[in-house]
Amino acid sequence: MDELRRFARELLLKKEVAAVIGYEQVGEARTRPVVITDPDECRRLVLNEYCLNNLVVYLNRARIKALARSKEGIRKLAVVAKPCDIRSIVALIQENQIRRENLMILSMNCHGVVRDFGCEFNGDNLAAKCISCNTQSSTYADKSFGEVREIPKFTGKLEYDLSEIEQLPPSKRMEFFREQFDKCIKCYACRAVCPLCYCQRCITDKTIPRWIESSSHSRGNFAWNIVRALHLSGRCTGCGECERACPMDIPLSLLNRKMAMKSKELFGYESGKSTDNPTLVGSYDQKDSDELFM
Amino acid sequence: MTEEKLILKEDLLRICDDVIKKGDTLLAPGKSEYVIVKDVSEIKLDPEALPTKISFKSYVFPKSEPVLYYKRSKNDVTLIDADVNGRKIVVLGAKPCDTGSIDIMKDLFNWDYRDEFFNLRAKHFIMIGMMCKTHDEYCFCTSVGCSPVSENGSDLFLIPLSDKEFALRIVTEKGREFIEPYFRFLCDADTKRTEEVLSAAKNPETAFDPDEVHEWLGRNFESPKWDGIGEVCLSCAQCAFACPVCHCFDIVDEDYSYSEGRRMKNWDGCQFGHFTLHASGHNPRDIQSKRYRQRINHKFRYYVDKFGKILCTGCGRCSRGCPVSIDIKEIVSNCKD
Amino acid sequence: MKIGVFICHCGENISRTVDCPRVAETCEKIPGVEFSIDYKYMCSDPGQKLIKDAVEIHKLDAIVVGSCSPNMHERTFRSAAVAAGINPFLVEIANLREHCSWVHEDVESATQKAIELVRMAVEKVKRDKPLSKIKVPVTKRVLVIGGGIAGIQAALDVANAGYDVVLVEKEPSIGGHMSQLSETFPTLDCSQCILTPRMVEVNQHPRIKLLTYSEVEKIEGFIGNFKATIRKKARHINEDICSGCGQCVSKCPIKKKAFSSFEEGLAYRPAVYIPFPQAVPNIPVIDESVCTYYRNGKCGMCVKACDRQAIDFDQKDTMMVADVGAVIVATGYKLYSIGKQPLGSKYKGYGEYGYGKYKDVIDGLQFERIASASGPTSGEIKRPSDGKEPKKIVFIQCVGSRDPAKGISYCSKICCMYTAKQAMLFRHKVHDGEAYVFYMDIRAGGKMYEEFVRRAIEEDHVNYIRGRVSRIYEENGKYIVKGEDTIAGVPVNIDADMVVLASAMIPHDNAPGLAQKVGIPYDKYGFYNESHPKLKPVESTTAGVFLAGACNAPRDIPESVAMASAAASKAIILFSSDSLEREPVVARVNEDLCAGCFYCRKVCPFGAVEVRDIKDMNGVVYKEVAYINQGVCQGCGTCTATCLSKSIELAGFNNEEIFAEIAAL
Amino acid sequence: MADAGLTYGYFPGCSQKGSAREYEMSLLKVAGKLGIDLKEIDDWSCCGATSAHATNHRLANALAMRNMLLAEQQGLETLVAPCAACFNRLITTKAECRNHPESKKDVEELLSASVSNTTSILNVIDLFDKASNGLIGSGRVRDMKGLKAACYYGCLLVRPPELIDTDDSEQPDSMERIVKATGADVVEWNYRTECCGAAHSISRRDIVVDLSKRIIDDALMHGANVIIVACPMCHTNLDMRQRVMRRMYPSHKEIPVLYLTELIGLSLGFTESELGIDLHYIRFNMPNEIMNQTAQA
Amino acid sequence: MDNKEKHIENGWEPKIVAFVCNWCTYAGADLAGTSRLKYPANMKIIRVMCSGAVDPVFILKAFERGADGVLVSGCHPNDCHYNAGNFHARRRWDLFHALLDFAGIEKERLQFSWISASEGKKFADVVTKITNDIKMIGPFKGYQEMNRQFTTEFPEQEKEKLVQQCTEAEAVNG
Repeated sequence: MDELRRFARELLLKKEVAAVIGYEQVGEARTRPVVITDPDECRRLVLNEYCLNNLVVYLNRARIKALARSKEGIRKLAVVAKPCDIRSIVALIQENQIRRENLMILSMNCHGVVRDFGCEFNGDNLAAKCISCNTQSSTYADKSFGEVREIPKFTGKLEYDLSEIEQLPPSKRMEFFREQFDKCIKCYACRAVCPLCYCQRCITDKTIPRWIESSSHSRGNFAWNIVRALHLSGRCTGCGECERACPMDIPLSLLNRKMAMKSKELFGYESGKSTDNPTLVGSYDQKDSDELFM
Repeated sequence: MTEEKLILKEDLLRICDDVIKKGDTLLAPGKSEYVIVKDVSEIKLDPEALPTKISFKSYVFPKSEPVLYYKRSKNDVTLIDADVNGRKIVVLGAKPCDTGSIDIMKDLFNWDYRDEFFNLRAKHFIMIGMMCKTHDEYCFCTSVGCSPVSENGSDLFLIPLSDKEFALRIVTEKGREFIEPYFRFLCDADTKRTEEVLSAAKNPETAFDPDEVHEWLGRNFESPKWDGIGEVCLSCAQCAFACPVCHCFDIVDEDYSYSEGRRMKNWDGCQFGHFTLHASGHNPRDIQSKRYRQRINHKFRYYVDKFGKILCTGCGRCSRGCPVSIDIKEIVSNCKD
Repeated sequence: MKIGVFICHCGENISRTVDCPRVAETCEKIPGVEFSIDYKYMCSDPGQKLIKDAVEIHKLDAIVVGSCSPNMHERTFRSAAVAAGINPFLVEIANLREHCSWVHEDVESATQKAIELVRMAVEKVKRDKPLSKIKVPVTKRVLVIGGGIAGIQAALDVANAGYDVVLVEKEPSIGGHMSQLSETFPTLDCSQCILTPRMVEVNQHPRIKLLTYSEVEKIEGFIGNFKATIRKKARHINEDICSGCGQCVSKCPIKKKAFSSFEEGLAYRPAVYIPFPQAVPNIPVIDESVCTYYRNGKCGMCVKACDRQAIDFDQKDTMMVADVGAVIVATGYKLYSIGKQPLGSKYKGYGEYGYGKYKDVIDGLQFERIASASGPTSGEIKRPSDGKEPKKIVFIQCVGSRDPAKGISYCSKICCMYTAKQAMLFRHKVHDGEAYVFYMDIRAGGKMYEEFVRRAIEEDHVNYIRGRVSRIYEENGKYIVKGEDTIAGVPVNIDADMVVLASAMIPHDNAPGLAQKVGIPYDKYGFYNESHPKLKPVESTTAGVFLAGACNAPRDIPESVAMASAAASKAIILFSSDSLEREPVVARVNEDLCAGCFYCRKVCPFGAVEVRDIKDMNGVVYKEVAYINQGVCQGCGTCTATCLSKSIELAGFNNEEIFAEIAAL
Repeated sequence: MADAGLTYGYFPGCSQKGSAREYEMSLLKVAGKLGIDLKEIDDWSCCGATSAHATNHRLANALAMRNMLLAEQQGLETLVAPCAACFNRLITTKAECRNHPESKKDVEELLSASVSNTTSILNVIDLFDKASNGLIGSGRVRDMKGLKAACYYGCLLVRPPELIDTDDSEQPDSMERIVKATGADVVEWNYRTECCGAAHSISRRDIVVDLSKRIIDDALMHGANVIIVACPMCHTNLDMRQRVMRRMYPSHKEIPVLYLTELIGLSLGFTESELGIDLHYIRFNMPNEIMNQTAQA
Repeated sequence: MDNKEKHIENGWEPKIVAFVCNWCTYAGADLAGTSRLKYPANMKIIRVMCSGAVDPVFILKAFERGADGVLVSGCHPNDCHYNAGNFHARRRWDLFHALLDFAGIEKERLQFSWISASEGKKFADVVTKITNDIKMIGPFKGYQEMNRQFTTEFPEQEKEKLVQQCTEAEAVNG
C-alpha cells in the first residue's frame, strides 16, 4: 500500500499523469473511489479487499477525461485496477474509448474482494466473481502492487444458481425474470457503474422514437433489462458491479453470465481478453452457426 | 391527545391478520423494501433492523402510474382520467425516519396544484411507527430534527418493551379510529417502563446543525467543494429513488397501440444528466458537481425556504446504497467554512 | 400532415379477394388520413391523374398507395407524386397484391390484412421525411493500376472515350505476363505481335499518362473524388533525355549476376537493363543491388557509354499525387511457388516434384520463354540443365490448383488450354518428341477451346493421362515421373527428359497490401472481391473502384480484355455527368450523440464510415465520432442496427418509421 | 539434464510389447537418459487400429478415445505414441470427435464417460524434434559420423496432411533434423514416404517384398548405409523381409534398418544389446570411425 | 383436442410480424404472390433494406405491440446484396435468440430464415410453418399480461364496434 502511495505520488510529482484514480478508506469495511491530482493526497490511497468498485468506469467520464486534456494535448491518467477490472480496460480499448498509451495501469495483486461493503472478508462473503477467478495478477498493467495471496475458498451460498434457472421450463423462467425485473425502479445504477455503458445518451433516454419505455411498469422494466443484457452481450467483462449497485437486488449478472457463456460457446469469444482480438459484435465468421435459420 | 396502552405481540399480529383478511394492504419492512404482507408469520417487527433499502414511498407516490389515457381519432383526441386506487394501506413498524416522510412531501404535492393521486393515497395511509433501537454510521436523524423515538407522522406508535410486549401510543385521531375496534386487545400501559425504554434510545450523534448548513449553502453556491463530489458521483438515481422524500417525477406519453396511449408519471432523479436537459440542447446542470449541489441545496435550503421543512429524514439510505460510497452526512457536515 | 390513401383493384387481381371499397372506407378513419379512395387501375393514366387531382384538391402532403409490390410500381407512383408536387419519398406502397390478395383465399381475413397493411404504410408515411438525391462531384480521370493486357485495354478504352488516364505499372515496362508468352491459344498467333501495337498506343496516347516502375502508395477519398499518391521509383536514368539506344546496356560489365525476371530466371541480365527488346517505354533501369557503382562508387561504364548524359546515379524515388474519379485495379497474377515451402507457409508447395532441385522441372511460364522466338533459346526447345533437346516431356496440370491439401481449392482455368498449347508447340518443334499430359479433368470451355485440345490429342498425338503424379525423382539422368492412370487403373512411370508443371495462378504477394491501400476486400487467397458475383462482376464493393483481369480470379486473355473494357465502360458511365446522383437512402450519424465506439465502422461492408475528430476550444481532440461518407454508403443499414446508442439513422427507413409500422400492426 | 522435468504419458500399443520390443527398449533407455519421464498409462488397451479400424468405425474411435481418456484421468496432458499406427488412430479420433459432436457423443456413450478431448498426442519424431529440442546434441557422447542414413517415414507418421502441422506430408524433414543431431549424415533419396506394404506383411508377402525392396534399393542407390525408421510396421517390412528379398533377388544388397530411438541411443553411448539392435534380422555393424571413437573414449 | 385446436376454438388468430430484407426475402414473398401460392394471412411484412438493419429492439417492440411471433428473414449467406449484412445479422440473432430463450421466451416466438428471391415456395412454407408453430403454443401470454398493465377500454371503442356490427348486420340482411 505504501509502495502504491509512493509510486502514485511520484507520478503526480513528475507530472507523468494528470490524475490518479484510486480507492480511499471510508469506514472500517468500505472504500470510496477518489480522484487525486495533488501529490500529497496520495496518502489516502488504499488497496484491500474492500476495493470493490471498478474504477475503469471513470476513465470514460467526461469530467475525468477533461482533467487529462490540456492545450498541450492529452496527458496520462493513472488508474488503480484489479486484474479483473483490467478486462474492462481491454474492452474499452477495443471500442476506441481509451488508448493504452494514455493510461498508467496500477494493478493490485488480488486475493479476492468481499461481496459488498460492510461484510467481513472471509469465505462466506467472497464476491461471486472471485469464486472461480484465476487471474490474480495482470501482465497488462504497468505495475502491480501487493503480494499474491491465495483467494479464500468460497464457503457461502449464491442466491441464484444459473444452471438451476437454465433448467426451468421457459414459462417459469419468464415468470422468474419478470418477478425480478418488476422490482426495478429504473434508477439506472447498473448503467452508471458499468464501464461499458458509456453511450453519450443511452437508448432508454431517447424519446423519438421511444426505444425503451421509461416507465417502470413490467413492460418497461422487462425491455430495459433485456436490452441492457443484449447490449452487453459479448462485451460484458463480468465485473459484477451492476448487480452490486442494484438497490433492489435484481440478479443482473445471471443474464450477463449467461450471455458470456453463450458468446464463448457459439463464437469462442471472451470479452476483454486481448486487444488483438476482433470484437464479437462487429465481426463475423462465415462459419458462424446457421442452426437457427430455416 | 397521546394515549398509551400495552399490547402483546401476538395480539398485534392478530390485528394485522384481521387487516389482511379485510382485504386492506398491510406493509411491513422486508429484506430490502417494505413488502405487502400476505401472512402475518412474515412479520418480523425488529427494532434493531436498519432502514430498508428503499422506503414505502412507492405506495403513496408510485414509481410509475398513469395519469390519463388518450385515444386519437381522425380529427379528435378523447381523454379518460386514470382511476386512482384509494385502498387503505396500513404500514406496520415503520421507522421514525420514515413515518414523517408523507408529511414532508404533502406540502409539495399541495402547493400550486393539488395532486389528487398523492392525496387520495396519503389519506388512506395508517402509519404504525415503531421506535428504532439501532443506528449505523450513516444514520443522522437527530441532525435533521427527527429521532429514534419520534412519533411524528405516526398514527400509532409502538415502543418495544420486550420480545413479546409493546407499548402502543395512539397519536392521531385516525390512529384511534383504526385501533378502536381492537380495544379489547389493549391493556393498561406501564408508562414508567416505557419511559425507561425511551430514555435508553441510542441516538445517533448530531452531525451538523441544519440552520448553519442552510446559511452556509446560501453563501457558497460557487464553492469549489462541489467539484470533488462531482468527480466521484456516477449520476445514477439510487439516492433519489431510495430516499423517502425525494419526489421528482417525469411525465411521458406512451402509446400502447397506434391510436391509444396513456400519460405516465414516473420517478425521475436529479442526478441524471438529462434531468435538466432542454430541448434546445442546453443543460443548465451540465456537470455532476452542479447536480449534486442542487441535491444538497434542494434538501437543506430551497425546501426549507419554501415549506419550512428539511427535505431529509436522516435515514441514511442514500449513503448506505450509494455504489460509490458518497455519504450525504459527511458532505452536509462539511458544509461549513 | 394530410395523407391520401389510394386503393387499387388491379382489375380484379386485388379486388377478387380484398374488399377494396371497405379498405378505402376504413382507412379514411385513420388519424391523419384526409382522403381515401379505391379505383380499378391506379397505375393507369386516369389512376395517376386521380392521385394528382386529389393532391391538389385536398392539399395532400403524402400519399399511400395500396397496390402491387413496390418492385412493380413504386417508381410510377413516385413520379406521379413528383408531378403533383410531392416529394417522391413521401410515397409509401402497401403491397396488397403479391403479399395479400394473391396469397390468401378468405375475403374477410385478406381484407382485414389489407387494412392493416395500409395502416402500417400510413403510419410510416407520417414519419417519412422528404429526401432528395445526393450529388457528388466527379473528377473525370481514371487511375489504372497494372499495365498488363487488362490494364492496357482499360486505359485505352477510357482514353479513347475522351477521359484522362493515369496508368501505373510497377515493372519498368508495361506488357505484363502476356508479353512473356510465346503463342496464344486457341489460334496459336504470336503473343507479342498482337500485344506490342497496343503497348505503343498506350505510350503515345495524349490522354494516357504512363507511370512505369511506379507503385501506388495510398488512395484516399471516395467515388468520384479519389486522391492517389504514387511512388515513382528511381530508374537512375533521366527519362526525358534517354533515347533508348541501349548503349549503356551493352557496355555494362555486370553480365552474370542477376537473373532476368522477364526470362523467368532462364537468362541473365546486366545491372542496367531493358527488360525485353519491345519494352514500353524503351528506357533502361539500373538495378542498384548488383550495380558496381552502388557497391564501391567506381565503374561508370554506362555513363561513358551514354552520349546524352542520361545516367543519373543520384536519382531518388519521387512522389506524385493524382486526383481521379475512378480506379481500375488490374494487377494480374503470379504463379504458385512449386518448390518446397517452409513449414507454416500459406501454400505447401510441391517438394515432391523437385522443382528448384531439378533444373529441368520447370513451370509453365518458363516453358513459354523456352518456346518463345525471342526467348533465351531463340525458340528452340532445349533443357535448361544441359541445353540438349528433350525428347520426352511430361506436362502436369493442376499443380497447386484444385488441391486443398496444398492450400488452393480453386481451378486456375487457363492451365488446360496452355498445357495443350505447349504440348502442341513441343510436338511441332521436336518432331520425334513424345509429350505426356497428366490431367484431372480437361476444362476447355470457350470458343474453339475444346477443338483445340482435341487437335493436340488427335493431330499432334499428345498422350493424355488422367491421373495425378505422386513424385518426380532423378534416376540415371532421367526424371522418373511416378503417377497413376486412373482410367486404366494402373500406376505409370515415365522417364522424362523434362517436366513442365502447370502451376496455379495466385494473386501477387502484395495483393492484400494493395487492397488495403485501395480499400477493397479480398478473399482468403488474395483475389479481389467483386461486388456481386453475377450482377456486378467488375465492380469492387468500394464504389468507384473497378476490377479487371486476373486480380479478381484466374482468367485468360480474352476474358481479361472483356473485363477491362467492362470496367472502363463502368468508369465512363460514372463520368457521363458532372456530378454523381445517388439514391438518398444513406445512413447519417448524429455526431452529438455518437460515442465513437466505431462498431459501425467494423460492420460497414463498404468502408463508408470515417473517423471525424471533435475538438475543444483549444483545438485538442476530445472526441472521435463516426462520419458516414454519403458518396460511399450503399444504404444497407447494418450500422444502424449495430449502433448501441442508436446514433445512426438510415434515411427512408429510419427507426421512427419502423417503430410506427410496428405500432400499426 | 535430468532435471529437464518433462513428463509425458506413454502409450505403448501392442507392437512395443511384441514384435517391436527393441523399439520400446531403446525408447525408454533414451528417454531416461534425456530426463524425459514417460509414464506408461495404466490399463491401456488396443488403439483401435487393424481389425477394429477396418470393421467397425465406432469401435475404432472408442478404443482410441479410451486410451486418451485414461491419460486424461491419470493427469497426463500429453501422450507419446511411438507406433505410427497408434499415433495415427489417436490423432484421427481426436480430430473426428472435435469436428463432429455427434461422434463425440457416440464415443462418450460407448465409454460411459464424458471426454474433454484435450490430450495432445506426440509421435517419437515430435518427441525428439520439438518437445525435447536440443537435448540430444547436448547429451551426445558418440558422434555418429560415418553413418549415411536414409530417413524413412512411411505413410502414417506424416499423414493425413490436414492433421499434421509439424511437418510437410510429402517432403518431411523432421527426422533428418534429429538424425543430424546425432552426427550422422543424411542422404537425399526418393522413397521417404512411399508405401512399405504395411499390414499386408502377413497376407500378401509378395506385395510387401516388392514395395519394400524398391525402398531399400533407392536408399542404397543414393548411398545410404542405414535406414532409419520410427514405425514398427515399417521396421518389420524393411528388416525382416530382406531375407525373402535375398531369396527372390539373389543380387539383393542388404542394409541395416534402425529405429530412430536406437540411433539416438547409440549416440548417447548405449551398447547395441542395451538398445536391442541385436534383435534385428539384418546385422548392424558400427562403422569404423565410430568404433575408434568409442575405443578412444 | 390438441393445443392448436383449443386456441383456435377460442377464435384466436395469431399476430405475426416479419422483418425482411428488400432484396431477397421481400422479392421471394413477391414471387410467392406471382406464383399464387397460398399461405395464412396472419403475417405482415415490414420491409427493411437488409437483414443486417434489423435491430433486436424491433422484435421487443413487436411483442409489445401484441405480436405472438416474429420472423426475421434475409438473403442466404454469401448472397447478401451488401455482402456481409446477413453475416452480422446472424451473429446478432444467435446472441439475441439465446438471450430471449434464457429469459423464458419460447423459441418459436422468434424465428429466422434465409429466403432468396427465387424461393417463393420456401417463403410460403416458412409462413405456414411459423403460423402453425404459433397456433400450437398459443397467444403470447407473458407479454400480453405486461401489455395489459395500465391500459383502459375506451367507451368509444364499444360504440364503434356497435356501429360496425350494425352495418355488418345490415349488409347481411341486405
